[in-house]
Amino acid sequence: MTNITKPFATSAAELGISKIKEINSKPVPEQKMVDTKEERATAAAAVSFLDKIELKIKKLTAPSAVPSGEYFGTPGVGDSRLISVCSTIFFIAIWAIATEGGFIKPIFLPSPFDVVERLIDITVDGFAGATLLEHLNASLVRIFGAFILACLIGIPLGITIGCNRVFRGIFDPLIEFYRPLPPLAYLPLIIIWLGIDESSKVTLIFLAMLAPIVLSARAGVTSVRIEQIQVAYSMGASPWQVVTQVIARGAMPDIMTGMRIAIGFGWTTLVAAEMVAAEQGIGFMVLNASEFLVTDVVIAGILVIGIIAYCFDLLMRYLEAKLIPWKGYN
Amino acid sequence: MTNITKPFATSAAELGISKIKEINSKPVPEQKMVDTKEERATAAAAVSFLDKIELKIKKLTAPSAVPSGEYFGTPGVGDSRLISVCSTIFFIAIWAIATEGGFIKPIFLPSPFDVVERLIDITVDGFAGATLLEHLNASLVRIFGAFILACLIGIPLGITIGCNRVFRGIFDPLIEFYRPLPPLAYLPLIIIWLGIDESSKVTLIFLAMLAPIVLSARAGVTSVRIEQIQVAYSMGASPWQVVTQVIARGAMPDIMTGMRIAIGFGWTTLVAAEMVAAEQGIGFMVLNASEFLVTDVVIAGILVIGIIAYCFDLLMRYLEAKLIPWKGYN
Amino acid sequence: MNTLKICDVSVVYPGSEGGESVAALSNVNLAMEQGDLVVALGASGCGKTTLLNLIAGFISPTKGYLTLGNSTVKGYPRVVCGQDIGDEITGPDAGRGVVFQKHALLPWLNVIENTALGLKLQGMDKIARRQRAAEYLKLVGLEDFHQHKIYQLSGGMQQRVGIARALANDPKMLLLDEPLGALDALTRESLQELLLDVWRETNKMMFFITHSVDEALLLATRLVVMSPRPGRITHQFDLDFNKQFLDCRDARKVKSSPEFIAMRDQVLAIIHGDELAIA
Amino acid sequence: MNTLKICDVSVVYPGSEGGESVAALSNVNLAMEQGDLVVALGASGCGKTTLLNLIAGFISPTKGYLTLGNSTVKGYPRVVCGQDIGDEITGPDAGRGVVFQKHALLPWLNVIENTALGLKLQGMDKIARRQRAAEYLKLVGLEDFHQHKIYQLSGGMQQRVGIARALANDPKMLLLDEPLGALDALTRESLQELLLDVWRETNKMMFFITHSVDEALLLATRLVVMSPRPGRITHQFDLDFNKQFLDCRDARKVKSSPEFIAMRDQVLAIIHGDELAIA
Amino acid sequence: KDVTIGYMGMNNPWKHAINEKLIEKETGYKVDWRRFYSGSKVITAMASGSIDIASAGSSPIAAAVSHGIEIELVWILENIADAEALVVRNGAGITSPSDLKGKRIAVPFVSTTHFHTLFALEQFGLSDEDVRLINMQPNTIGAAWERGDIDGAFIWDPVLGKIKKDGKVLITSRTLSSWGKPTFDGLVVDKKFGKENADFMAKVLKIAADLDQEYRSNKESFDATHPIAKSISKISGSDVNDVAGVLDLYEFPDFATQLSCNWLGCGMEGGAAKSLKSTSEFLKKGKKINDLMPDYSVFVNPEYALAASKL
Ligand SMILES: Nc1ncnc2c1ncn2[C@@H]1O[C@H](COP(=O)(O)OP(=O)(O)OP(=O)(O)O)[C@@H](O)[C@H]1O
Ligand SMILES: Nc1ncnc2c1ncn2[C@@H]1O[C@H](COP(=O)(O)OP(=O)(O)OP(=O)(O)O)[C@@H](O)[C@H]1O
Ligand SMILES: NCCS(=O)(=O)O
Ligand SMILES: [Mg+2]
Ligand SMILES: [Mg+2]
Repeated sequence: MTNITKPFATSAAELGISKIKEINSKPVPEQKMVDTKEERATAAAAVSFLDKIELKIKKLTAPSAVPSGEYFGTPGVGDSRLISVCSTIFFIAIWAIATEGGFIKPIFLPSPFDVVERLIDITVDGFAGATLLEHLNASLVRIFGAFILACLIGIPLGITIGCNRVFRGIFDPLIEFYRPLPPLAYLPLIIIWLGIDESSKVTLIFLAMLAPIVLSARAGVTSVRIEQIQVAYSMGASPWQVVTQVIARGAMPDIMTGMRIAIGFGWTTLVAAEMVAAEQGIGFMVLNASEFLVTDVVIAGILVIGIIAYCFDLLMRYLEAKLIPWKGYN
Repeated sequence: MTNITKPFATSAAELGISKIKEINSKPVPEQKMVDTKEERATAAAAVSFLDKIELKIKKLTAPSAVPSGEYFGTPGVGDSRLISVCSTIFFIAIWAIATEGGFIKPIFLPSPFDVVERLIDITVDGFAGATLLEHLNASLVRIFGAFILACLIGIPLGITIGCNRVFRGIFDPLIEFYRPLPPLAYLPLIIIWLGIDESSKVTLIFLAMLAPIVLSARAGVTSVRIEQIQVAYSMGASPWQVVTQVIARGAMPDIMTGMRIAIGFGWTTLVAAEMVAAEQGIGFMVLNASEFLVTDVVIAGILVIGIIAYCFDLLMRYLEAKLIPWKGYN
Repeated sequence: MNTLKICDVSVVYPGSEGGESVAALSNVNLAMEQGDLVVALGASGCGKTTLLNLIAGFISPTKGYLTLGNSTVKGYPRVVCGQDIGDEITGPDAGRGVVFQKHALLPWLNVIENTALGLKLQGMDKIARRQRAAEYLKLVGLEDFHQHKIYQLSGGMQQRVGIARALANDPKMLLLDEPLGALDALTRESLQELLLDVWRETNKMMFFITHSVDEALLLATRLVVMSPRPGRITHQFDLDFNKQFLDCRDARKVKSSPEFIAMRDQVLAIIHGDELAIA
Repeated sequence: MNTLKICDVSVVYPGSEGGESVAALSNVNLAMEQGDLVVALGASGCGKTTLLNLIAGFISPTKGYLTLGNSTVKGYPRVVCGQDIGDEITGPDAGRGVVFQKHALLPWLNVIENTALGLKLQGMDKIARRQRAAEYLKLVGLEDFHQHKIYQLSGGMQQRVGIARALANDPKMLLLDEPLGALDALTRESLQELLLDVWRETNKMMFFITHSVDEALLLATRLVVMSPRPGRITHQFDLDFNKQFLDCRDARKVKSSPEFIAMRDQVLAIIHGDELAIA
Repeated sequence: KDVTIGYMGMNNPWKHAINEKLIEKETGYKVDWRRFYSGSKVITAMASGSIDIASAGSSPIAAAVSHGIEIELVWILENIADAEALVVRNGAGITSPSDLKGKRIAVPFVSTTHFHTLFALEQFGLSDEDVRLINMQPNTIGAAWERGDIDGAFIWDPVLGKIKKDGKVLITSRTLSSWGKPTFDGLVVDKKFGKENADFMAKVLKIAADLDQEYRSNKESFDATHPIAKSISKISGSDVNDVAGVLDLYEFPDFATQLSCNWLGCGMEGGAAKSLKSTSEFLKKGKKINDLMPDYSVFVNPEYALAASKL
C-alpha cells in the first residue's frame, strides 16, 4: 500500500533528458486518523439513545463539509430526522400552550390533551357506531384496494399513452377530461350508476388516484434517455421489450412520485367517498363529528389519517431509495 | 457539394503501399427527390381544412418509419390530434345513442342534446342566481388565484426542502402530515377559522394544490445531475445561485408535471370549497343542481369544467414543449 | 451476402430558435460488404455520428437511400439503391449492434445485467447469458466489477461495459462510435486487438469511428475521411495493416513500418489540408 | 503563493448491494505550485477522476488531508498538511475550474449561455460576458454555434463548449478530466496549443488527465503516473517539453526529438510493466 | 350597514324576501345572502362569526348552543309538521315500525329529521344498532332511492315528493312532535349582532311575519302564478308548480303563536326552549356534545318578535 517507486530515474537521466527527476513521495507513516464521521457512525450503533441524541446535536452544529463517501453539492444530504422530531414537538407545544392557556376556544381548536383523551375514548368505546379500529379497517381496505387497482391500471395505461400515438389519441381526451372533475360533482352520478355499496366508494377513490398515476407514468416516459431506447432496439428488443424493460424502468422515478401523490389524493377523496352512505370508515367518522361540531373527534380523526399516511409515505420513500438509487445519475 | 477527391492516390502508390486504392465515389446526379413528408408539411399550410384531414388520414395509414429529422424509438412521437377528435366523437355518439335510444333513463344520464340545450339555457338565462359566465368567472378567479399562490409558495418551498436538511426537517412532517388530509374533513375547521368568504375558499383550494407542487419540486431536485451542480459550484456559484440557476431549472420537468397534477387537484376541490356558502361558482351550480337532481345541469357543469381544464392542460403542455425541450436529452 | 449501400444521402438537422439548420451530411456514398472494417476519420462535428446513426437506423436521410442487403433478413430496408420505392426505412435491429459515443447504459441494472441485456432480450436463459456476459466482461478487464452499479464505474470502465455488451450480443454488423476514446493506451491496444480478433473470427461488418489516425490505420480495411460543413466523404482508402498486425501481433512493429508512417502522414496531410481550406 | 498539497490521502468508495468496496486512492501524496502543469496518466479505473474530484473539492478523503495555499483565499481549506484540525474541507469554488469527463453542460441553456455561465454567476453584465464567451467559443472553433442547443451538438463539440466555459471563467487553477478525448487529431492539437498559451500567459496551476502519452509529455511540467487497485501514484517526472513546444510551435518536431521518444518509451514501459505486474 | 344572512334551500315564503331584496329596501342595510345545504354547515359558519343571521333546524341549533356558540333563536320560520316524513320503499317489506330492524334508512345527519328518526326509533323500542342509519344529503338520497339502494328515508321536499311516489309514509314529524319532541326551522342571530341592531331585527321579523301572513291569507288561491311562489322556485330551484303543495305541509305561526308558550314565550317552559333542551339531551347520549347547558331559555329571545309585532 506504500508508494512503489521503480528505479527509472537513473535510466532517464542516462538518456540525457533535461530536468527529468523522479520524486519519491515520502512515505508518511500511517497515522490513526480521527475520522469523526466514521467514528460517530460506529459509536452510534452501540451507545444509548441519549448519547445518540447528543451525537446528533453535535453533528447538526458541526461546520458544513463533505462527509467522506458523499459528493459535494448533493442537494439536501444529511439526516433530518432529529430536526423533524424537534419541529413536531415544537408545533405540538405551541398547540398545547395556545389551547390550554385559553387563547383559543375549544370549539375552534381543542387542546392536544383533550384530543388524546378522545382518541382513547373512541378507540375503546367507539364513535358513530364503531370503534376507531373498525373505522380504520373499513377505510384502509377501500384506500389500498383502490390504490392497487389504480397502479395496476394506471401505470401500464400511462406508459402506453406515452409510448403510443393511437392510445394517446384515444385515452388522452378521456383522461384529461375526467381528471379535473370534482368527485363531489359526480358523486350523485356515481351513486346513480353504482349504488351506495363498496363499489361506488372504491370507484371514487380509484378515479381520484388514477389520474396522477397515469399522468406521471406518461411524463416518466418522456424523461427516458433516447440513447437507452435506441441501444435496446439495436440489441434486437421488440417494441414490447423496450417498453417493459427500458421505458418502464426509466420512468420509475416519475411513477414513484406519482404514486405518492396518488395515495395522498386517495386519502383526501376518502371523506367524499364515505359521504355516500357509509356506516363505517375514518372519513365517515370525521364527517359525522364535524357535522356535530365535535371538534376533538375531528382533530383526532385527522391525526390518525395524517399519521397513517405519513407512515405509508415513509415506506414509499424507503422503496424509492431501494428501487431507484440511480436517480440523478442517469 | 459534390465529392472532392484530391490527387493523393498516385502519391500513395508511389510510396509503394500495398493495396492502397482511392475510391472515387461516383457523383450521383442530384435528383429531385420526392420527400413526401416535407411536401406534405408545406402543402398543409396552404390547403383547406378538408384537404388537411385527408392528408392526416394518409399520414395515419402510412407504414411506420422514422420521419426525417426524428430519432427512431422516440416514445409516442407523432400527431394524435385526429385520433383524439375521432375518439371524442365516438364517445359522444355512444352517449347519444344510449340516451336517445331510451336505454338509459334521463335521470341516470340525460342525452347530449338535452345537455347542450340546457347549456345554452344556463348561458343565457342562468341557473341558481347567476349565468354560466358569472359562475365560471367566480370559480376561475378562485382556482387561478389559488394556483398562482400555490406555485409562488410551493415551488420555492419544495426546492428548499429538497436542498436543505434543516428546512426538510421542519417542513417535511408538516407537509406530509397535512397532505393526505381530506379537505372535506378540515372544511369545518377552515370555516371556523377563516369564515365563509373568499379567503376560506381560496385557502382550501390552495392547500389542495400546494402538496403536489411541493412534492414534485422536491422530487425534481433529486433528479438534477450531480455533475451539473458541481460544475456550477466550481465556477464560483453561491449555494443560492446553484439553487436558482441549476437545481430549479433542472427540476422544471418534474415541477411542470406537478403543476399539471395540482391544477387538476384544484378543480376537484372546487366543489368542496363552494359547498361553503357560495353565491356563485360553477361548483356551487353543480352542487345546487345535483341537490335537486337536475342531472342535465350537473352534466353540463361537469362538461364545462372538463373542457376548461383540458384547455388549460393543453396550454401547460405547450409550455412544457417550449420551456423544457431538452427533456430526455439531459 | 450482406451488403450495405449508402446512396447519395444527405441529412439536414433543422435549427431551432435562432440556431441555423445544419447540413450534417451531404451527398454521401458508401458501400460495405461482409468482412469490411470501415473506419471513419474526420474533424469534430463533421457528421460521423450522424452517418453511424443512419446505418443503425436511428435516423433516416433527408435525401437519398440506404440498402442493407438484398436478402430477406428481417427488418432490413427494402429500398433499392437509387430507386424510390417510398420512405420505408426500418429501424434498428439485433443485426446492427451499436457502441455509443455517449454512455447508454441502463443505470438500474448492474454491470453484468447490462452486459447480458441483449441476450436477455433475445430470450437466452439466465445462467447461459450470465456466463456469456462474464466472458466478455473478462475480455474487457472488468471481471471484478460484475455487481457494481453503473454510476460506480469510472468513465473508461463504462465505455468497456458498452463494448462488452455489444460483443456479447454477436450482431452481424458492429457500429462503434469512438469506443476506445476514454481508455488508456494499454487497455486501448488490448481492446483493439480484441476487436480485430472478433472481426477475423466472425467476419462481421464493422463501422468504426475514431479520432486516432494510428488506430484508424491499424484497424481499417477501408478508411473513410470526412470533412465538415457540409459533412461529406472526401477520401476512401483500402488498407491491410490489420492483417499485418494479426499476423505479427506487434502493434509497434506495424506502426513503425514505412508504409504505415507514409500513410499516416498522408492522412494527416489531408486532414490538415481540409482545415486549411476551411480556415 | 498558491500551493496545493495532498498528504497521504486515501479514498474508499463503499460498495453497494454485493459490489465490493473499492480503494480508489491509497496513500497518495502530491504537491503543486503556481505555474505547475501536472498531467496524470494511468490505466482506466486507477483513480484519476477521483483525485481530480478531491482537488476540486467534490469529495473528501477517507483518510489524509489536502491543503490549498496558506493564504486566506476564500473557500480554501484551512487544513494544514499532516495536522488534524478537524474535518473542515471546503467545497469547490471559482478558484478551481473543472472540465468534466462526462458532459456537465446545462441543457436548458444554449451554447453561448453555457459558456458565459460562470461569468454570469459572478455578476458580469450581459453584453460583456457574451463578448467574452464569444471570444472563447471562437478559440475552440464554435463561432457558428452560439444559438444551438446542447443536444444539437456532436460529442466533440460538447466537449469544446466545456473547455470554453472553464477558460472563460479564468480560474486560478484548472482541472481537466480528459478534455480532448473526443476530438480529432487536428482540433486536439490546436486546443493543446490553446491550453499551453493560456497556461503560459496566466501562470495558472493546471491538473490535466489524459490517456495519450504524447499529449501528457507535450503538456506536462510534471507527469504523474498512477496504478490501479488500489489507486496510487507510482512515478513522478519533471518535464519541460511544453517550453520547447511553445518556443518552436511545432509539435511534430518536439515529438520526434530523441528525448521525447525516449521518455515516451520509458512511460509506456512503466504502464506496460504495471499491467504485467497485475496480470 | 352590512349584514350577512344564511339560508337553506327549503321552500318557505322567506325566500321572497331574498329574491325581492325586501330587507334592503326596508332597512337600508346591505345584505349579503349565503346559501347552505344543511344545518350542520350553518352552525359551523355561525361559530366562525361570519354569519349574523341564519335559518336552521332545531336540531342543529341545539347542537350549536350546546357547544357554546353565542347565538339565540328569535323566530320560528316554520313548524315542520308534515313537511318531513319517514318514507319506506314499496316492496321493502316494511309495514310496521318493527320491520325497520336491519333496514337501511337514510337521513342527513344533524338535521331535524336525523333527530326525529332517532326519537322515533326509541319510541318504537329500537336502538340505533338495530337499524342501519346512513348519512346522506337530500340529493344523494334521491339518487339512491332511484336505484333501490335504501329501504327508507326521513327527508323533506323536493326529495320527499319524489320518493313518496313509490313509497309509503311510515310516520311524519307532526306525529313525532305531538309525542313531545317538536322540531322546527328557526331564525337564529348572533347575540352581539342582535343587541347592537335591535331595530333592524324587529324590522326583519316584521317582514318575515308579513310574508307568512300574505301566504296564509292567500292559501286557498296560492298557485304557481303567485309572486311568492315564483321567488321560491327561483331561489330554491324547485319546480314552481310544486311549491304550493309543499308549503301546505308546513305551518307558519303568526305573531301570537310565536310569542305564546308553544314557541318563544314562557322562558324555560316555552316550547322552543324545551325542544332545544330535549334535543340536546338526545345529542349528549350519542356523544355528539360533551355537556348540557343549565338553561336553554337563554338561547331563546322573543324580544325582537315582540318589538316587531308592535311595528
Ligand atoms: N440532434 C441534432 N440537432 C441538430 N443538429 C445536430 C444534431 N445532432 C448533430 N447535429 C449537428 O450535426 C453536425 C454533425 O454532428 P455529428 O454528431 O454527426 O458529428 P461527429 O462527426 O460525430 O462529431 P464528433 O467527432 O465531435 O462526435 C454537427 O454540426 C452538429 O451540430
Ligand atoms: N461513485 C462511486 N462509487 C463507487 N465506486 C466508484 C465511484 N466512482 C468511482 N468508483 C471506483 O473507483 C475507481 C476509480 O475510479 P475513477 O473514476 O477515479 O477512475 P479513472 O482513473 O478516472 O478511470 P477512467 O480513466 O476510466 O476515467 C474505479 O474502480 C471505480 O469503480
Ligand atoms: N329541516 C331541515 C333543516 S336542518 O335541520 O338541516 O337545519
Ligand atoms: Mg460523434
Ligand atoms: Mg475518469
